[in-house]
Formats: sequence, structure tokens, C-alpha cells
Amino acid sequence: MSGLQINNVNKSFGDTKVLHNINVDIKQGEFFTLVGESGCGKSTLLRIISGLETPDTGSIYINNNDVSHMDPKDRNIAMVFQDYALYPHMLVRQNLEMPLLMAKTSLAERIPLVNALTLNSVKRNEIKKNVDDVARKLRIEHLLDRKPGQLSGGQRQRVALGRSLVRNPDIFLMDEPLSNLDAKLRESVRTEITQLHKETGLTFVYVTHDQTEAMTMSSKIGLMHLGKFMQVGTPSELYKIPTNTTVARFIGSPEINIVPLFDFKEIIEKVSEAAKGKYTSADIEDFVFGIRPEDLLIMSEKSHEKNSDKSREVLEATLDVKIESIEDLGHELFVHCSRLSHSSAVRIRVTKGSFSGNLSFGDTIKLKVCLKDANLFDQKGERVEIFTSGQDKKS
Amino acid sequence: MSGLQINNVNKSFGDTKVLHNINVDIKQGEFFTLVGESGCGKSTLLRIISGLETPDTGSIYINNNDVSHMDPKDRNIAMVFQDYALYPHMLVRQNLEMPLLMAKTSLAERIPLVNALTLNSVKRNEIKKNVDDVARKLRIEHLLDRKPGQLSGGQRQRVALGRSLVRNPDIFLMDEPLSNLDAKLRESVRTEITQLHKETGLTFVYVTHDQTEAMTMSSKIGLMHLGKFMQVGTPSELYKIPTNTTVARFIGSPEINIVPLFDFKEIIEKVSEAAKGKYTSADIEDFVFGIRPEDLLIMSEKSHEKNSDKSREVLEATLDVKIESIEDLGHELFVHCSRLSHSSAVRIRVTKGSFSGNLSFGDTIKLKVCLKDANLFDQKGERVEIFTSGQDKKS
Amino acid sequence: MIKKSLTGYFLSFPAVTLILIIYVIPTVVVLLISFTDYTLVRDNFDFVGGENYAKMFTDEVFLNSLSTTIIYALIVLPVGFGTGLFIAISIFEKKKFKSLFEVFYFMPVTSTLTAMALVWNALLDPIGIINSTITFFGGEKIAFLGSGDIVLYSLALISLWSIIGFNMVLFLAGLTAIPGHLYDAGKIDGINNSFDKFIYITWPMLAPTSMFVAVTNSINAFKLFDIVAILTQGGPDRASEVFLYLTYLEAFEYFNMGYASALSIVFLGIIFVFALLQARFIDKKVNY
Amino acid sequence: MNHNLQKYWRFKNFDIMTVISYLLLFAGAWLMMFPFIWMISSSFKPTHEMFDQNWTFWPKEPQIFENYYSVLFEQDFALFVLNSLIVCILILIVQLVTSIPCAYALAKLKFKGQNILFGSIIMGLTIPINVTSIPIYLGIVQINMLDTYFAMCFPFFISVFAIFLFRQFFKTFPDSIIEAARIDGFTEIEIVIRLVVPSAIPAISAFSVFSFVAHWNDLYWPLIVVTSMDKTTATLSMMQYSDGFYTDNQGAFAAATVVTLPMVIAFLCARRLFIRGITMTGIKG
Amino acid sequence: KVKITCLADGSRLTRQHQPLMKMFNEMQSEIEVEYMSPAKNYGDVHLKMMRASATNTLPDCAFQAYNQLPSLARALAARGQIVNFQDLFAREAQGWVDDNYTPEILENGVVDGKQYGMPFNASVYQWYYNNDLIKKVGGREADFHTWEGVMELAKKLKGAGITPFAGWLVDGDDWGWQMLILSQGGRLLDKNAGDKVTFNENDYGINALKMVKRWVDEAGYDPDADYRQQSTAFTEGNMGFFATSPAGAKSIQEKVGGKFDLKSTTFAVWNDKDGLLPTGGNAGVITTKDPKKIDAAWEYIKFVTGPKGQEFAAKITGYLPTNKRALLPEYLGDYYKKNPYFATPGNQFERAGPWVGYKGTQSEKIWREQRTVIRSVMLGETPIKEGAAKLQKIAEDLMQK
Ligand SMILES: Nc1ncnc2c1ncn2[C@@H]1O[C@H](COP(=O)(O)OP(=O)(O)OP(=O)(O)O)[C@@H](O)[C@H]1O
Ligand SMILES: Nc1ncnc2c1ncn2[C@@H]1O[C@H](COP(=O)(O)OP(=O)(O)OP(=O)(O)O)[C@@H](O)[C@H]1O
Ligand SMILES: [Mg+2]
Ligand SMILES: [Mg+2]
Repeated sequence: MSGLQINNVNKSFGDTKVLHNINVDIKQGEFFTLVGESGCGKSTLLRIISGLETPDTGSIYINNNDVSHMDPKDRNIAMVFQDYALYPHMLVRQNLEMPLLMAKTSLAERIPLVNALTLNSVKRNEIKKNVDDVARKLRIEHLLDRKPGQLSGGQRQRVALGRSLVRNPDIFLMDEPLSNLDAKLRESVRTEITQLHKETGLTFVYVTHDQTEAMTMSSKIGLMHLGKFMQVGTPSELYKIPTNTTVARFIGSPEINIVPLFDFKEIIEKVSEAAKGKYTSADIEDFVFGIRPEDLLIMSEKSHEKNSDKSREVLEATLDVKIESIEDLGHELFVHCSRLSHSSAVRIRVTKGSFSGNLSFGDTIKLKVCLKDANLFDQKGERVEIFTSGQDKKS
Repeated sequence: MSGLQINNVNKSFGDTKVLHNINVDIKQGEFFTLVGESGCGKSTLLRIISGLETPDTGSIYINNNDVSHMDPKDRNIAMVFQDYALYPHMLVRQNLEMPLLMAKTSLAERIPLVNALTLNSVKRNEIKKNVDDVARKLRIEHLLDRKPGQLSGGQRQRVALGRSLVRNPDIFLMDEPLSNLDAKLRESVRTEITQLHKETGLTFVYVTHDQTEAMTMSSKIGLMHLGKFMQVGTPSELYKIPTNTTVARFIGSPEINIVPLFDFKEIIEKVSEAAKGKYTSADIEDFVFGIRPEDLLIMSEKSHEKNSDKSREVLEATLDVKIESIEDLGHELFVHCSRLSHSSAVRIRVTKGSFSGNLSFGDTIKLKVCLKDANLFDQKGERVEIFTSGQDKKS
Repeated sequence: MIKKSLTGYFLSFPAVTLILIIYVIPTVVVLLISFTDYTLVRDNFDFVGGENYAKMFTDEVFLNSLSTTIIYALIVLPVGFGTGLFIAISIFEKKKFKSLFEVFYFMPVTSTLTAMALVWNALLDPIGIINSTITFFGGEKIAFLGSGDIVLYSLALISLWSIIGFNMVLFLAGLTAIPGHLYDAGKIDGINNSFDKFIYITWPMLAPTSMFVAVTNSINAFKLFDIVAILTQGGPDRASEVFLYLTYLEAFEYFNMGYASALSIVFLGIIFVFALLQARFIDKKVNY
Repeated sequence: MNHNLQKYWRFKNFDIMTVISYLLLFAGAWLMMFPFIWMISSSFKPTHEMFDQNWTFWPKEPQIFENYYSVLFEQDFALFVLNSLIVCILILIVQLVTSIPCAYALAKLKFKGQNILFGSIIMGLTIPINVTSIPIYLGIVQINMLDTYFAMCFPFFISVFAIFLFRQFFKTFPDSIIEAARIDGFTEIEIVIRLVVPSAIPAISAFSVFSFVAHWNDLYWPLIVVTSMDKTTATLSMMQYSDGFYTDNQGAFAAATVVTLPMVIAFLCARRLFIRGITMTGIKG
Repeated sequence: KVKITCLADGSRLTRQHQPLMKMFNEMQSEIEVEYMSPAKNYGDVHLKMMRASATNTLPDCAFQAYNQLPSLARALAARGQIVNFQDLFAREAQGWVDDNYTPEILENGVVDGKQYGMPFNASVYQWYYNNDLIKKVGGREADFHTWEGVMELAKKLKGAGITPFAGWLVDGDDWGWQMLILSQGGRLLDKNAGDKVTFNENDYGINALKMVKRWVDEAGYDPDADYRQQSTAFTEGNMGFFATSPAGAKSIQEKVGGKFDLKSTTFAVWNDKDGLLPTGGNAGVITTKDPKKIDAAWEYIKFVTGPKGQEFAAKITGYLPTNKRALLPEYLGDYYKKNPYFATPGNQFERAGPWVGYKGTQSEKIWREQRTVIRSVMLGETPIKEGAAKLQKIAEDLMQK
């Protein structure tokens, strides 16, 4: 059982309990992403893993060693910070050397001036070689003699990555490492990090606010809410079978549509039947469907609706809506509609090719939903499994 | 000719020329978005419109009045800043009152302490009423007695909007107003601004880094590059018929695929023929296609490729690629591939339903491109119109 | 974290030790002496309880020193504050000569008071250059250091000369910290002229700096000693006998150590009120 | 037309205001500088010219050589300056060595008693040397250290002002860099020496100017603990130019000039850093 | 070689002591004299000595102002830290003392009947006058020798729009006040025990206050001008005459340059027979316990208070020499003949009386409070009689300690 295990971690700051009995098992080589709204405790958890913060209770295992009482530097972790945290007065090279210098030399060898005498050249060369390797890998060789202040955001981020790379850590911890970059740059550094993960095969714990990052980079996502894990699973599990409405709402953009079961007259029967025994009919009245925007298909009167996908045939229902606004992203449209009956909003994703008619503001359209793709939640927001089984949907 | 006209504006800071002869005509009621990489002059242009910066040459017309030499406050504009620029020491109410106080009172009425005597209660009430109206509209009535420091990011943003609203401006200027908000919040405030635009019917000039914002909110986008406009047009024009590769690359995520014409053996002939007269064959050798990721269709051997769209039939070509990685966003996949011949990357967007086979890392697949959807660019990166006419694509 | 707090103790140990030896213990000793009739002259002394303190409040000289100190502070504080602020604002927006002005106005802060006191004494002399300038313009000569009515103003003038530059630099620092976009927002709201800019943006945004300047200046005003000792020795006729100078007289001219210590303790008591203000306002930022 | 007119007026207004404010500033600068100018001028003059009603900068009968010669060469002026330098530098070094770690601990670490320590530092800011001088003097006599450099420096070995200033400054130092350093394996001392101190150069130089100026100019304490000529400081040597009845004006102003000069030069050299340091220390709060 | 360390103040150190020290050190080879860092002024010497006494870090010798000598000597004597010169006189040849010193001069160094100080610098009030101005209003030198003459002269100057005169009084120590008492033949304290205030006997105090009030009312004396201002006003040629110590003679001469005809003359006394003038200046004290050092210090003090030492000191400052023999022609006699401006101190050698301090440590404080009263009398705020009584009460209240 190598990798990273977090057992029963609790943490309070003063009177505020920030982490509630956190348990996670992150496997060796996993890219584990922590998401959740601001203030839910992501950074705190990361800092506890790194040793910068001490948990009130609980323990941390890294590669089967209990590191709970170790100093950060002895845990053999690397951490990348949101603001890069480069040493501003040192050259890039010195920034990269630092972790090695600290790890490989004794205090005496580091005393300024004295070190010229005490630090032997073998160690020096070794460090230099290491740094050069990493710099080559990250394509920052030409920046080695600059100071962080003279670099662009993306370059700084790469240096920060480099600094964490040189020490060959067991685990990478990253706290929103891309959030200070602009959109274009974010995309390219994202790819670099994914690349790095693939190449090194190391365990990554990654904190982000950004949906796309979480979905595309992670092998697992842990969604936190008020200091607890709501769901831990693969990105597609979180997207397709969220355990509750909180998760469902959090993941996916535009937001998932939450529609009461009772709005789909066609299928109340079927659901009631399937739920019988487990739920009372009062319960069932409060059931809601969570339907992803791309799972709502527009049935234009004239169009001969394609039905290529066989699985969609069961449990179909319809919904009448009025178009409020259309956002054209080029490759897809977001159609914002309102329900005719009540004023709640419905969002539809229309991808190129999936609908070829004309949509315009004010039109009334009919939507078809394949409720097989949707999730059903009870009054508490918990996912209800009555006929769709989670297993079905994975893969 | 109402709205906002910018004529021949030039601006240098010291030796650096920041704006090169800018001309734009923004119509009354338009939502005009300025995009472009960092440092291209967006903010400078906005500040020139507002009067905070004086252009070296050129003039600005607002509703047919030459405002070039007017003070900012006399131009009847509203401006929302990236970091809100709320007065931190004033209550929200006072923040909102500011523009009115300045517009409606004389200096004598504003002298502290003295104003208790001089400022008459009619004016006072008038201002108060105005502020209350706006606060109600933006749902910030309950915040009026707090200071900006006690508000969340979204609330601050709303107050900043409010401050610009109270004065009933002719034009709204906004400089990256959402960039300090987190992803979820950004989405909702975005909707609010769109709403505001719709309700007021005023002219908006909006600066952003964010693709999605630019695409979804704007009625027109001006893409700037090194102090010049590269292209001004509707979002879909920029997406579908970018005038050059700079624009093409800038708009759209994942980035557009740029593939040399000569990689598509099947159609070189056709193109050469069409281009004859206008271009030499040496020119044609350097032609590249810009192909959006969603315009690359995966042809799996087994699959009976759907061909629902008639228009796609002409000018088809194929490309062989190897899958490098797959990013699953839930509602769509980004497939990153590499070309077999040379190592250039190709990005494909696979939406739900468009392809149902299994894709996995390392597979070699064949892509089909309908080149009618793609754009052809010459060696300088300028769009070449030889058989696709821009008009066709707009709609 | 136990380790972290150990580090904290370790790092602050030298400072804490020195603070104990240099500030705390001597202050306690002074407090103890204040209950005795110790003089430097005799080797033995008696405890007299609160007698020294009781005496103080019937001592006209003490009351006089309180009032001179307060009057002096009341002259120096507003003028030093206002002028410092005014100069800072005027310089801040200048493009040309900015650093020249900074140097000129700050220079007095670095000057050697002992040396400059000689100079000021000569400048303020009845036949000194200031008075000759005054008479040149038809004014009456002013006995700057000789007249009991004027001497405090003259001392204030010298102090002002030496602190204005310091206040100016602090205000410049404060001004630099005001985000420029607030003025932009202001311009659009119609905050256009200098008056409005000052009232609505500059002044409130400078509040923390102002607080710092006001508090440090008032503490320093209460600590006035050097120029009195060098220039007037409290004269003429006690008109410039400020608190700390009186303490000095009692201790070192009259050798009444006990009474002088009691005066010192009262001095500290008064000044701690300002310290409290300082702790309150400077550490916790002015609440935005 | 209208606009042009408006522009014209604005331009004019603006111009006049600028000119006036420049005039005021230069007038003020002249007032601030005048004592220095007068001092330098007087140091060139014979005594009877100093109070001439028609003041001129340049003397009618210059006595530059005599005045300065007596100050610089008829006594051990070099020794006095050396003493001042030794004292100022020693004080400064110890102040920095003791206050920087303490300020760092206060700004970035948590430990019990932190608030009490900070409180006593704030209080320390208000205690003038006049109050504590006698007990400290008695202590120094006890350990037989009167008339030593140690005695001259000792009460200033800790500067509460430095701790306060540096604490404000260190608070603005990003936590994440410190945490990165902890992960990299820096000890706390190394964090201070290698990261915090280099970043605090402006604040340190700002403080150094203050400290240097203050102790260079100090007269009160040297008068108490310096007894021998060997330890006399430059400022203390100013005492030799006057008694109740006799003032050696020529010598006094020449000496004043020579004593003041090093501080002015020191300030001019460190000016950039100094101003930046003040700006960055967040004295503003 | 015996090394001794002495303490002196301000420019007295640079101008007088250091050259004398050099002379002495070169003269012989057994003793080496050095000086401590200078004290700021007389008060600072006193303070340094008291502090050093309390901590047992005294120098070997010091030069202490007469009026503070009693308080210092008593404190030091209580701790056995000061040497009585009478013991040292005994070692000298018969008549040596009388050959060199007058009893009046020596009395300045006597405290509680013991010779703790050897007068080094001495000064009594003298007039300096601007002969140009005096001549202009028709004054003569003789006018300066009686108060009535002085008042007449002052009135004339005032009438001519000239600032008449100034003198050392409320700004500074109580030298001026003691002058007003002594010159009437009175004494500040009773001669023997020194524990009774006697300045109000025979209306001395009242007369003195009457006089100073007349200065202000009739003669245009400005009680607000401090010493430095008075002195510059005089040296700039804006004032008729000026009363101060001969110690300022050199300094005044330098400042005047050649601006006017500067002269000096003996001071006015009321009572030509008994009237004295308090002697300002300082006395050497020996404050070591080491017999060798005592010997050495005594040798040095003999030198500086000897004819040679006094000749030097008097010439460079204008002070009254404390050594009789210094007035011999080979020392100062011829010099004074040639320089009448500097000769005035010699001319009132006999008038040199004591400048005393009160018992206890509060002399300074007593004077500070008294001068407030004197000033308010001068300004007419306090009636003269009441003022005199107040002066006595202040002294009596504070003297006990
Ligand atoms: N040192 C601290 N002292 C007191 N409270 C703290 C401290 N650090 C964090 N908190 C509180 O703990 C909670 C969790 O903070 P944390 O930084 O872990 O959130 P987060 O999920 O990282 O948020 P964000 O996405 O905004 O970075 C917050 O309410 C925060 O205010
Ligand atoms: N006041 C100024 N003085 C000098 N140069 C300036 C000034 N303001 C802007 N510039 C320069 O002008 C160019 C354009 O700046 P501008 O702020 O308009 O860019 P931008 O497009 O808004 O960039 P961003 O997206 O980063 O906000 C930049 O190179 C910038 O450095
Ligand atoms: Mg966080
Ligand atoms: Mg910008």
C-alpha cells in the first residue's frame, strides 16, 4: 500500500473546524485533484500533507511511512504554490539549486563565505548537473541566469515546477498552480503538468478551482464541501454519477439542470413503481432529476430527430421551454431557456451537428430527455439508485 | 450616427507606440468586446475613451459629440475596473452616492461639516432615492451599510456595477471586470452583465482575456494585436472566418489546428486550380489550413460514418494521426494526437454522440476533414478566399 | 507546533534579554527609587512611600512643566503634521525635481542637533539674520529665545525644521501606497479638483499613515529635551522648562533622584496613553 | 471653439498652479537648507563677520584654512570621528543582529507571549534614555566598564524601533516563500539570513540611516559614560568650543560643518534605498 | 612616572588647560597629566563629579566652579574623597602661601573652614563699554564707578535712542545677585557657619531689588535678553555698556574686531569700603586617595595656580590672576600696562570676595526659584518687599536639605 494515506485528519483554527475527519487513500502514481468552493479546506489539507500545518488528530502515511511527525523537508514532497514562491533575490539557477543544497549539504557547508572552502566540488558538480537536467527538461536553460522578476508568468511557473522536480520527490503537491496565468498560458502549462505526471509516474495532489483542469488532468477528484469529502472518484464518475446535488451542481459548465420529477408526467409512474418499498410516495414527490445540458435534445417540429443511440430509447420524457438567450461559443451553443410553467431556468448545450435548425430568442421549443442519462436525487439531495445503476454508466 | 466613434487614435508612452491609428465605429446599443494578448493596448484604448488618458492624435465621438477634450466626468460614461476600485473607506451607500454627489452639488456643498448646512435636503433625498433604486435592481440593498472590505468578490463587483449605473451613463466601459472572481461566480456575474446590457440597451465596451466571455457576451469583438485591430466582427465571424492565423489561433479552445495544405494530397489539385491567377504555385506551397478541433471527424474502421450534413460532402480530405492523450470533460473529449509524418500536434474535439467508438492512448486513427469548414491562409497568415466565401459561413 | 514556538523563543531570545536589561529592569529600578529620597550625594536613603508623588501635585514647577510641554506639543503637532502632509502632496505629483525636494526637505532630519543648535542660536539672535530680515521688511525685532512668550514657538520652529522632512517621507510612503485606480475611478465620478481629491480619496486613504505620524510625533513632542538643554536650559524664567527637562534638573542639577524618578514614572504613565493608541491603531489597520 | 477655449483655460490654470507650487516648494527648500548654508558660510568667516547685517555667503576676509585647520589638526579629530564611527557601526550591527530575528519571529512565527513581547516593544518606543540612564549607568559602573566602547553602545544594543519597523516589513513578505523554503529544508535561521534579510535591504538601509544619524548625533549618553579623551566622539568634541564666557565661533562652525557632513553624505548615498525602505515598510499600517 | 587625570569643562579645557598640561608635562619627567573628555559646562563638571563620587570613579583632580564647590566638597568629604589643601600647604616653605595668594582669593576655595579648592580662574564683574557711544552722550569713565553715575549714563543713552546696558543677572547663575548683595557690604550667608541666610540684613536685599527695578524702569535694562543676546548686541556696537566677567574679554574683543572703541573699567559698588564683588571662576580640587597621585596633583595645581600658569591663563582669557606674583612685571605687570583693556581685573584685585553656595545640594534650585522672583520684581509684578521676603523664604526652605 504505497502512495499517500490520510487517516482521520481533523483540524480546527481556533473555534472553526476546518477539516472533519478526512480519510483518503491516494494510490501511487495517481493524479488526485482537490476541488471545492473557496474556504472548504483544500489548502489546509494540502498543507497538512506537506507538514506545514499540524493536524489536530490523525496521521499521514507516505509510501507506508508514518510522516505525521516529520518536518516538511523530511517528507520528501515537493510543493508548488499559487504565487510560485520563488526566492526573488536569487537567480533561477540558485532557486533550482536550493532544495538540493539543503538536502545534500550540512549546515557548515552552507555558511556563506565559508562554503567556498567547505563545500567540495563533487557535491557542487552533482548539484549543477541535476539542475541542468531539470532545466533542459522544462526548457528553461536559457533563463538560468535571470532573476524571477525578469520572467513572465509562465516561465516563473515552470521554474517553480523545476524547483520541485530537482529533489526527486515522492509526491507533488500543487495549490492552484495555474490560477495566476492567463487563459492561453494556462492551457499550455496544464499540458506540461500532465506530461510531467505521465513521465515521472509520481503521485500528484493538485488543488484547483478550475473545472477544466480538474476534469482533464486528474485520475481522481476529491470534491470537498465544508471540510468534508462529498465524493471521491474519477472525473467521469463525478460528472456522470454525482452522489448528490452539491457535487452535480459543482461539476460541469453550464450548470446541471435540476428538474423536479413531477414535471415529467410521462414517467412518474415508472419511477414510483421502481422506488416502491424504499421510498414513500411523499418522498418521491420531492425527487428531482439532474440533467446535464447536453442531455437535453431539442425536438424541432419539422426535424426528423435522429436517434442513433439505441440506449437512449428508454425512459424518455419531454419538456416545453422558451428560449431566453443564446450564447454562441463557436463550436457549441448554450441555449438558456425558461420553463413555461414556472420561471426556473433550463440550460441546453447544442453542439455542432447535433441540431441544425434555427434557434432564436423567444421561440418555444420542446426538449427531449433521455432520463437514463440523468440522475435522480431525493429530497436531501442524495442520489437515488432505483433503476440506473452506477456501474452501467462508468467506463 | 450615434454610439461611439474612435477616429485615428494614436498613443505612445515615451518611445513605445502603444496604439497605431485606431479607428472603430461602435453602434448605439452594441456590446463591443476588446480582446487580445496582454499588453496589446486594450486598457489604454479604454482609458482613452474614458478620458483618463489623452490620445496623441485622433478624436473620440460619443453620441455624435466630440468629447476628445472633455473631462471624464463630462463624457457621461461609466467605468468598471478590474479590481473594482471601490473607495475602501466609504460605505457601499457612499460609494454609490459619489458620482451623483459630484455631479449634482457645488464645491461649497461638499465641504465637510459645512455641508450639513449647505446641502439641501431635496438634493439629499434625490440622491438617496437614486441609490436605493439601483441597489434594489442589483440586489445589494442589504449591503448598503457595509464597507467594501466586508463584501465578497461578487458583491463588490455588483457594487462597482451599481456605482456606474447610478449616473445613467451613455456608455459603459469595463476593464476585465470579472477576472478577479472565481469560476462559478464569474459565470453568474457574466449573466448579470448580459442582462444589464439587454435591459439598458446602452453601448458597452468590454475588455477581457476570457474567450468564453468574449464569445458569449459580445455583439461585436475587436481583436487587438500590438496596438492594432486585427479583426472586428461578430463572435461567430471571428470564430468561423478569422482574417488571419493570429486571430484564428487566439479564438477558440482548444486551439485551432494549423495544417499545411500539402498534407492533404487529395485536394492540392483543386486548390491550385482555384487559386490560379491570384497566387503562384510557390505561394500555394506555403498555404496552411486552419481547422477547428470540432471539424476533425474520427473515422473508425468499423463505424459507418454518419454523413448527415450535406454541405460537408465536398472537399473532404483525410489525415492519419496517433492518439497522444485524451482529456474527458464530461460532455466532450479533447483528443490530442500527433501526426505520423512529423511530430506536430493535432487536437480533436469529440462531443457526446458524435463518435461512439472506443479511443485509447496510442491508437492510430484516421481523421476526416470537411475543408469547407476550414480556412485557408497564405504564407503571411492572411486568409485566402478562393472558393469558400465568407458570406456563406456567416448566417 | 511545539517546534515552531521554540524557534520563536530562540529567535527572539537576544532581543528579549536586552529589552529586559535595557528597558524593563531600569524602569523598575526607577520605579523603586521613586519611593525613596535617594540623592546622589548621600549614600543612605529612606523609603518615603508616595511622598514624592504627593509633592508633585502641589509643585507649581511641575505643573508649569506640564503646561509648557502641552503648549509646545499643541504648536508642533498640527503644524508639523499639516506642513509635512502639504509638502508630501505637493512633491508627490511633481515630475521634475522630485528627488531634489526629497533630499532638501529631509536633510535637516540627518543633521547633528548639537551643531545645528549653535546655528539656530545664531540665526535667532536679536541681531541674527532672521531678525535683520524682519527689520529689513520693517518689522519689530523678536526676542526668539529671550522672551517667555515666544521661546516655545522658537523651540517649536527648530523642532519643526528637523521633523517636517521625516513626516514628509512618511506621508510620501503613504501616498505611494494609494492605488492609482482610485483616482481614476474618482475622475470618472467627477472627483476632479484637488480639493475633492483630497477630501474624498487622499485624506481617508492616508488615515493609517496619519495615525502613525500623529502618534510618533506626539511621543516625540513629549520627549523634547535636547534643544532645551542646549539652547535655553528651560529659560527664560521656566518658559521652556518642559517635562523631561525638569526631570533632568531634579535629577542632575539638584540631585533629587527620588523626586526625579517619580517624575519619570509619571512621564511614562502619560506617554503610555499614547503607546496604547499606537498599539491599537497601528497594528490593527484602520478598519476598511 | 468652446472646447478649445476650455482647454486653453485649463492649460493656463494648470500652468499657474504648477508654477506657484514649484515656487513655494523651492522657497520651502531654501528655508530648510538655509541653516546648513549659513553654517558652512560661517565656518569660512572670522568671528566678527558672522553677524554682519549684510549677510553674504562668501566672507570678505575668508579664514577657511585657519578655521578648519584648528578643528581638524590641532586636536585628535580623526580619533573622534573614528570613535563615532566605531560606536555607530557597533550599535548598528548589534541592533540588526538582535532585532531582525526577533522581528521575524513576531511577524511570521507563533509563540506564547508574542503579544506581551510586542506590547513591551511598543512601550519601549516611548521610554526615553533620560529615564533609564541612571540605573544603566550604575550597572555599567558595577561591571567596571565605564569609558569603554561597550558602555557607549550598550543602551542602544536593542532598538525597539527596529523591531517594530522590521516586523511591519516582514509581514508583507509572502508566507508561501517561507513555506517553500521550509519544504526545501531551510532552517528558520537560514530563512532569515538567506531569504528575509536580502529582501529587506531597503528597510534595513532605511533603519541604518536612522540609527546612524541618531547615534552620531547623540550627546546625552556619551557625556555620561565617556570620561577619557581617547573615547571622545565627534559630537562630544563640539563641547570644546564654548563655555559660559567664551565661544570659539570659528572653530565651532567649522567643527559643526565637519561633524554634520558625514551624516549628510551617508544619507545622500543611501537615499534611494532609504526612501524605498520607508515606502515598503508599511508604516502606513 | 605618575599619571594623573583631571577634569575641566568646555573651551576652558582647550584654551587653558591643555596648553598648561603640555607645558607642565614638558617641564618635568616624573608626572604626566592628562585630561578627561570635556564636560559641557560648570554644571556638567559638578554633575560628573557627583556621579563619579557616588560610584567611586573620580578623576584625580578637577576644576570646579566656586559656587558649586561647597556642595561638591561636602559630598566628597563625607566619603573621604577630597583633599584639604591645608595639609599640603604645610609641606611648603614658610610664607610660601602668603607670597602667592591673598586670603580673599583663597577664601573662595574654603568650605566649612577647610581649603578644599585652589582658586584657578577668578573673575569679578567689570564694565565693558563702547567708548564711541559713551562719548557721544557725553559720558566719562568715572561715571561707571558709582551706581548713580551708571544710572545717569544709562538715561542719557536711552534718551539718545541707544540700548543703554546689559549685564549678567537673571539669565545664568546667581553671580549677579550675589554681586548686588556683596557690593553693598552684605553677605549671602553668615560668615561663620554658613547656615543662616543674611542677604536681607540691613535691607541689602531690598536695596538690591530696588536697584534692579530701577535698571528696568529708568535705564532700559531688558530682563528678557539672555546672556548671549546681550553680548552680541554689545559687540555689534548697538549697546552702550555691558557688565560681565573679565573671562569674556578676549572673546568680546574678537567679536568687536575694529568696529568701535572698546574699553573696560572697574565695576560700581555701593559701599566703597566694605563692598566686594563675588569671585567667579573655578578652583582646582584633588580627589584621589592615592598619596603618590596626591603629590603629583599638588605639583600640577601649584603650577597652574602659580605665576606662570596664571600669566598664561589670564592672557588667553582675561581672567583675574589668582596668584599675587603673577602681577609682577615679568609676568602680567608690563602686559597690563600695555593693554589697559585687559588690566581691569588687576585693578580690582582687592575687591574679589567670595561667591558662595547654600548648604545642601539645592543651590541651583534655590537660584532658579529666586530668579523667577527677581524677574517678577523687575517687571513690577511683585512688590519689592514681598520679593525680598520671598527670596529669603525660598533659600531657607530649600537650604535645610
Ligand atoms: N491560519 C489560519 N488561521 C485561521 N483560519 C484559517 C487559517 N487558514 C485557513 N483558515 C480558514 O480555514 C478555512 C479553510 O481554508 P483553506 O485555505 O483551506 O480553504 P481553501 O479551500 O484552500 O480555499 P481557497 O479555494 O479560497 O484557497 C477557511 O475558512 C479559512 O478562513
Ligand atoms: N502609463 C504607462 N506608461 C508607460 N507604458 C504604459 C503605460 N500604460 C501602459 N503602458 C504600456 O502600454 C502597453 C499597453 O498597455 P495596456 O495596459 O493597454 O495593455 P492591455 O492590453 O490592457 O494588457 P493587459 O491585458 O495585460 O491588461 C503595454 O506595453 C504597457 O506596458
Ligand atoms: Mg486555498
Ligand atoms: Mg489591461
